[in-house]
Amino acid sequence: MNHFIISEDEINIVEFNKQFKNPNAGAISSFQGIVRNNNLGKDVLRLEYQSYDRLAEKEGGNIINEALETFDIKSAYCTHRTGTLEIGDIAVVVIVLAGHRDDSFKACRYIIDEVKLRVPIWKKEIYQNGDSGWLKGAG
Amino acid sequence: MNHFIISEDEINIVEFNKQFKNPNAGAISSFQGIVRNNNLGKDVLRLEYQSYDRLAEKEGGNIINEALETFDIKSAYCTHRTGTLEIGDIAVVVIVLAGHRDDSFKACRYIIDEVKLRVPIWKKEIYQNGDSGWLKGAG
Amino acid sequence: MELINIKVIYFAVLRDLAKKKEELLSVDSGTTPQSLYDMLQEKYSFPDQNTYKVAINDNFTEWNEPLDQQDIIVFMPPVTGG
Amino acid sequence: MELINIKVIYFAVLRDLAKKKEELLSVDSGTTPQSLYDMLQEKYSFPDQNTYKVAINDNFTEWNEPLDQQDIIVFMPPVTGG
Repeated sequence: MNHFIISEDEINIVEFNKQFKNPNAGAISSFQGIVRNNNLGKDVLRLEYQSYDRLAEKEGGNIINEALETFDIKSAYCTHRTGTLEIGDIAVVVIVLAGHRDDSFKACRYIIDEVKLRVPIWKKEIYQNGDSGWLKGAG
Repeated sequence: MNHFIISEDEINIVEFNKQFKNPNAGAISSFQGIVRNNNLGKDVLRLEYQSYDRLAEKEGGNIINEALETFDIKSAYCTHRTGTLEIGDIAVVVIVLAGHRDDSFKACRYIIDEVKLRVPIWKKEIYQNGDSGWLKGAG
Repeated sequence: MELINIKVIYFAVLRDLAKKKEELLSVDSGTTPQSLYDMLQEKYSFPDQNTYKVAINDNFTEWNEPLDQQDIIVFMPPVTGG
Repeated sequence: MELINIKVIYFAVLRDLAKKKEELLSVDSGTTPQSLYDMLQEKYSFPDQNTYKVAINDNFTEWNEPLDQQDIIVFMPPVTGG
């Protein structure tokens, strides 16, 4: 099982959670990135995500493996949506199982930070006023 | 609505998540504390939590309010179980909604750390070998 | 000396040692949580309370706070929730 | 000079400007991602690529790496996922 997945399908946080059970895990940290109705002062209608799927899953998998090597965790998973997303939709979810909370928090934060920096996914915002544009990114 | 709740009922993470929707929130951080099958080298069969309910909900509410004052977040919630819990059961869940991820992570961590330090709840471990005992705590 | 009626509620190890959830007591009006604990420690072999906290009527309080009529007292071992 | 056949896949702003998802090109065998991008920039009015990354055959690579026959090239604007 690849622990980093690009998917066009809606992320069902319930089903996503159910997959991950481990009787050794005392701590589960998770993060959800949600489509907001505003960004940089503009009213957002919806988003469109494009992904370079093959390299995205490879680089995402690298990030998961780095987290497993760096932190004392049992397992980690990340799924990122592509396609058209509406306000309130989950764009990305990270879940980390660990024995204790400190490493679960640190690994979860590491994964989402690195995903946003390194994984080739791009976001276009479609605004209420009809405009749209690809975000510029940190570069 | 009190945002810190003591409950004898099983925590349904799905229903818990559903309650919290906010079109301004782009980031949701959550933490679940799960009953592990081991602690300090002993095989744990189940746990029993006791709570001084009234003071626990008051102090838990203080912690939520501190998080709301300290971090740039939209809302925060915490529920803690009491009674008998089996391996894999959720003992405590924290969920924080924020505009951006940095404050959602920091507030989530703050809440679980303070709950574990300050809220009058006590945990008894019942071991596979028939022994049991109240944990000593950090004090 | 005047007597006051108070209630003590027990949790965790204290409940196990006292073998009850709570009890009503009549104590001297000058009683503090500290002197009350000392008395109960002797009665039930409670542990030392160096690391304990105490509440009166659902508020954290000091160990030398004088108790009043009808007060509800709770002694709290270090918490272990989460 | 020998010609090689390559494929370029476009994403995000580059896809919008090129008005296509991908295309097959025949280029000189000495072509690098840099010289290819310069050519495409002129053709499609692409932005400067100072902050861009480039991949050949699904691996991040350098801008001066010579291209080979059948290579698949992807130019990547700064990523904005999450």
